[in-house]
Amino acid sequence: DNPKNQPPNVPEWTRTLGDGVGVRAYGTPSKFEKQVIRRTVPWLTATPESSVSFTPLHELDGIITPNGLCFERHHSGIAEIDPADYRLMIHGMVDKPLIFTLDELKRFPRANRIYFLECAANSGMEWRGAQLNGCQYTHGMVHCVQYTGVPLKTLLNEAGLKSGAKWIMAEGGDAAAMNRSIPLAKALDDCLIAYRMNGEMLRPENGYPARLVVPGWQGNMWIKWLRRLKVGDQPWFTREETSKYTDLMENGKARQFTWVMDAKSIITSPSPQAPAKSKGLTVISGLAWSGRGKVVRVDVALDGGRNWRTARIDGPVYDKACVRFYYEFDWSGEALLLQSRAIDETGYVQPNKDDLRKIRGVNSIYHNNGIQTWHLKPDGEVENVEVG
Amino acid sequence: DNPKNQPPNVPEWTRTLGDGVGVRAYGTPSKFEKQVIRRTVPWLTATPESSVSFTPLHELDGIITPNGLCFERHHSGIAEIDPADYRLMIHGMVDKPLIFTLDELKRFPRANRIYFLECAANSGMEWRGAQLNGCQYTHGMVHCVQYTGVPLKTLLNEAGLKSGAKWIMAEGGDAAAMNRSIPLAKALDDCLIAYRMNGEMLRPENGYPARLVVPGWQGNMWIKWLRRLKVGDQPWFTREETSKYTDLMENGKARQFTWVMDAKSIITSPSPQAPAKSKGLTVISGLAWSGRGKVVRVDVALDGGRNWRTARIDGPVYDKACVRFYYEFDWSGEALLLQSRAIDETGYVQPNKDDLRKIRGVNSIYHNNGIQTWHLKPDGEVENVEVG
Amino acid sequence: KNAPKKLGIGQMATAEQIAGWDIDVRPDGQGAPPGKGSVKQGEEIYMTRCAACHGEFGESAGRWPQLAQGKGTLASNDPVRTVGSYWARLSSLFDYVRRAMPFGDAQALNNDELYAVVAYVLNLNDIVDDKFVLSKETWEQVKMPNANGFYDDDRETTEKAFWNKRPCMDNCRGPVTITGRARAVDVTPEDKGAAAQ
Amino acid sequence: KNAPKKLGIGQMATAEQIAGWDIDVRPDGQGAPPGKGSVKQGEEIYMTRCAACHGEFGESAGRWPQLAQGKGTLASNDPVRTVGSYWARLSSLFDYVRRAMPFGDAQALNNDELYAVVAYVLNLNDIVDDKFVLSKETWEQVKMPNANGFYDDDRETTEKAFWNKRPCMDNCRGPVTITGRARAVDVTPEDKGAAAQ
Ligand code: HEC
Ligand code: HEC
Ligand SMILES: [Ca+2]
Ligand SMILES: [Ca+2]
Ligand SMILES: [Ca+2]
Ligand SMILES: [Ca+2]
Ligand SMILES: [Ca+2]
Ligand SMILES: [Ca+2]
Ligand SMILES: [Co+2]
Ligand SMILES: [Co+2]
Repeated sequence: DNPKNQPPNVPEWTRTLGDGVGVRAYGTPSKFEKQVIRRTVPWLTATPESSVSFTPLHELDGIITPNGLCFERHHSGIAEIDPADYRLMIHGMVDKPLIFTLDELKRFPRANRIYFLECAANSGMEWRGAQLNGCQYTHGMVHCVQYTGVPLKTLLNEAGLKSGAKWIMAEGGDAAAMNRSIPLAKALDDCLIAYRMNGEMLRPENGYPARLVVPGWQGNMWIKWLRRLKVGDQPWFTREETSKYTDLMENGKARQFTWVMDAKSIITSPSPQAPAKSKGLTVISGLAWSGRGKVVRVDVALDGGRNWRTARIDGPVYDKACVRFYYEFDWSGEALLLQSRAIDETGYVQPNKDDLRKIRGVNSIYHNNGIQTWHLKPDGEVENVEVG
Repeated sequence: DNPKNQPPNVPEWTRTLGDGVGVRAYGTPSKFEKQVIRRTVPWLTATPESSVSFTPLHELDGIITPNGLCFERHHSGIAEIDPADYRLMIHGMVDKPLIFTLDELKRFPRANRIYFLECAANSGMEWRGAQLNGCQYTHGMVHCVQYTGVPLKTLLNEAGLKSGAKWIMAEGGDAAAMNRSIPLAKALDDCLIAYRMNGEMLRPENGYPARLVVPGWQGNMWIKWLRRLKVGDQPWFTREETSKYTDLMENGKARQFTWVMDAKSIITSPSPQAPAKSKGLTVISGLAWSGRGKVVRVDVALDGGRNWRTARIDGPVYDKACVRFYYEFDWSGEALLLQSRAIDETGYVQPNKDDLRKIRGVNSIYHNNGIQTWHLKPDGEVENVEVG
Repeated sequence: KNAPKKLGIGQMATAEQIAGWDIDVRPDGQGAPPGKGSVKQGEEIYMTRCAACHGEFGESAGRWPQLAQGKGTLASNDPVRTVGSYWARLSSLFDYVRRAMPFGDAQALNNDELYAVVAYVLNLNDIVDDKFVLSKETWEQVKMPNANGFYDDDRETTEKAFWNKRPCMDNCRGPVTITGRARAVDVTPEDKGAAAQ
Repeated sequence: KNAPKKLGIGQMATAEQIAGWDIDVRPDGQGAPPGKGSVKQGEEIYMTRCAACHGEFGESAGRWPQLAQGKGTLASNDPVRTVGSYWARLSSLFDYVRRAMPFGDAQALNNDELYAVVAYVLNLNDIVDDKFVLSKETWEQVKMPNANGFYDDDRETTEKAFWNKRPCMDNCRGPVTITGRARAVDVTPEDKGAAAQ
């Protein structure tokens, strides 16, 4: 740091003019915040086009994820779609097959909803034990934004569903044309076709110009760059819901259609990438969410789960959206084992990893919502640890 | 457009790989959305360092303004503060004068709140009649984000207020060291010292690393780059609350301390910069807010105010935050005079401009919350008009 | 039906437009295009267009996905999920290759090439013999080894215990010991972030 | 007082640290630094450091703000709000110049220069005579012409009518005519945006 810019001195920035208005037509973060970026784990996949980049949860607070930091999970890279050529096709068991332009989607009555999106593979690497030393990597495949779009049921009504229709296949315009089957009941419930996130048009890496929103369900179903909805009477069993996104149990059999995301939480600070900087009053800050509805409570433990205290949820609480929780305590510098557990409106309590392993084994890759333990050391460093 | 990329053809982006993950470490909007930027009105001020750049409201929806598009209103340009040297000083009528580093501010219990910020001069140019042809210019000095920070009352308690304390002066670290007086009651009510907006650290042009949040009150009081809070027993009558931000009435006398922002609304689409693109079902989308609390209703007129219909508010409704409203109607192409009027929880009804002029004259610059009229023409073009 | 009024927005999709995009194939073969391809023809396509990544025998080259082998490993500590060991239906393979492979040159194969290369991948997994010719007609003959390997999500029964009305708050367990540490595994990318400075 | 417990975060500010930043001056002169400056000395500083923008007589150069004249215009159609015509207190002028002027070289003037240049701006507005020397001692002698020109926000009384329990919904007014059009004024920046393409 530079004492010349500290009291009693008049700092440089208080003496001379800064950039005028409009110099930054579309603003970017401060040059002092260069470290707040999405990061990848190169060894995780064969190629960046089919891979993941993680949201820096340890650098964020509140419940809204800035658009530029929403995690990426692509299968053939970003489809850079020209909105003038974008088309959405609805056909199959409908009275009248339709094609919509983006402008036509924007003519329908709109809805604004705040939802979390979590990839089912989030925390997948942690099944076998503490692997990655930072919540960006252990939990960074989750984000939460406000979507603006048209309810899927409105478009299905426009095409007219034939009796006997029971399933929808949604397909993306990327070079994997990624597709998933969605039960009609969910499609007619709260699914949206969103073209905005946090007010502006979707970002290319999040599905520009339109994506599916399937509140509370696996991120893989929220088809990006949505190009086609086919109505049918049986599931397609696409590669993404048979080879992938099926949960292999210890006995060699696999669960399929494990759509809903179980209640989950993570302490984002202190955490390995956000060490505790001083003793005394210390704020534990974290994020919680559930695919089954609202998070109603989050408990925090400082001793690896022997004793729990209820944390303070601060800010908005929405159905299938993230909530922010805090637990302030007076840290005297002793080593601690920090944990959080979310409880949702259905009464589901986030389990610890051993409870999950006893039922599912360690090969199911997906749906690891086990309690995360951070080992806070006297020097403030924090490490991802497994406890027994 | 390019039919080669439209059905039945397989578009280029559905055949070849796009950018991999991590290529965009901090994402930016699609290259097809280059027109969604802050814009300035060069003739409005002598120099960009003391000027305004407007939020493109016509290009946004929902209630959250993306950080990069929040309007700028500076007096000496952006203060580019090094967070390591940032200091906040609290002194004056306190038991113990204190200095906080940014890290120390982050150690206090936090709050997350969604608030609008409107510059009191918003729509100022429209007092004398329809001047600027676009809601970006007529209403673009308003934004709405989720703030994370420490309640001001918490810091004041830390310093200990002396009895007799009645006012706080807040001062910025910019090269105008812009300062305003704030009554203690408001300071102890819902004011925050925020260091985050929409989850990430404040942007330089919005006060990085910390700013004052004065919910529902003039944007000018939300001191950016906050460096000093002085506790006193009388107002300072700074230049910003005497030469500026005082409302000159017709009789030559001026109202002072006109802190609270009256209920206000604006139809953002259709609007001059977002013309109606087709007949038939047309969505009127708009934004409404009030400094006196929650917006409870927004009415829309298609005939310049002869007949009103209640619009649909969709999405979150928060104290002193923006709400999004919609009115869908079947446009047969006839010329219309679109208007919206907000009603807040105190029963205040947004007046039309003539009502305001009758009481205040046309010289008060600030607090123009008069009803805006857009003339929608048969070809879909929209113009800012004055009606009588 | 009292379905809400239609708003009349959007254009009718022509049969030709639909045909250009309607590439999905479902388990019973509905949607599979006309055409056919033998294992032998598939081998040639596979060697030129697939083997570089998936390995000559589907054993994976480098870190690209493995397509064959892995039978009998699903209950082991190191299950290998391949077309032969894990996939339950022929349609999932055909539908996927048709839309996504070769990686980076999607939808470049014609229908006959698709049938052939899919036949070859099946053959690599000993699901069809060397003489097999895949087409809509022979679709039903293909029996995937792990056809019965899946069951619908049963968490609401098998994990009923997680709906716990009164989760323990105090003295919930004995002493806690650390049994594993991420730093020991040391696979976290060098964090150019704050903590690393 | 049952004020919440103090958390003990933050360092005590030393008198020296406070003095370096404590530049505010309030109406009764509290906060004004030691020092003095005459109109004559102020003229010299003003001509070299201020006139380029505010005009030799405070009449404004180019589009920079006007500092003088405008007396008697506040109730006109074109009110000119300057230090002399509008500002109610000497402290607002002193406090502002001390923190913000010259524009782009803030807090560069020393205390004597501040007193002098402020005296000169007052003189430009005929508020003090040419011999005047401004200091803490002569502070009270300065009478601002528009000292009684302001009153506290009274919207809750004068605009009571806007709190209207039953706003009109139907047939609320006669025919509506357009009385002004932004395009006619034509001052909107060429919109490089969508509508302009
Ligand atoms: C340039 C490398 C490359 C080439 C060439 C390639 N693939 Fe792939 N293949 C991949 C990648 C990468 C994936 C995984 C994609 C993902 O997970 O999103 C994949 C996945 C697959 C899968 C699914 C594997 C699973 O377990 O889910 C099959 C089947 C497949 N490829 C078959 C083929 C066929 C057939 C060809 C030739 C026609 C081919 N591939 C050519 C890279 C390649
Ligand atoms: C480079 C141009 C420039 C110079 C030199 C300059 N000023 Fe200014 N002055 C400005 C601008 C621009 C503003 C308006 C700032 C704002 O509104 O944020 C201003 C505002 C003022 C105001 C407030 C006017 C009002 O009505 O609110 C006063 C008083 C003032 N200047 C005095 C001075 C004095 C005294 C000096 C020399 C010591 C000086 N100025 C030098 C550009 C200049
Ligand atoms: Ca996904
Ligand atoms: Ca780290
Ligand atoms: Ca302002
Ligand atoms: Ca325009
Ligand atoms: Ca190609
Ligand atoms: Ca200088
Ligand atoms: Co996923
Ligand atoms: Co303002």
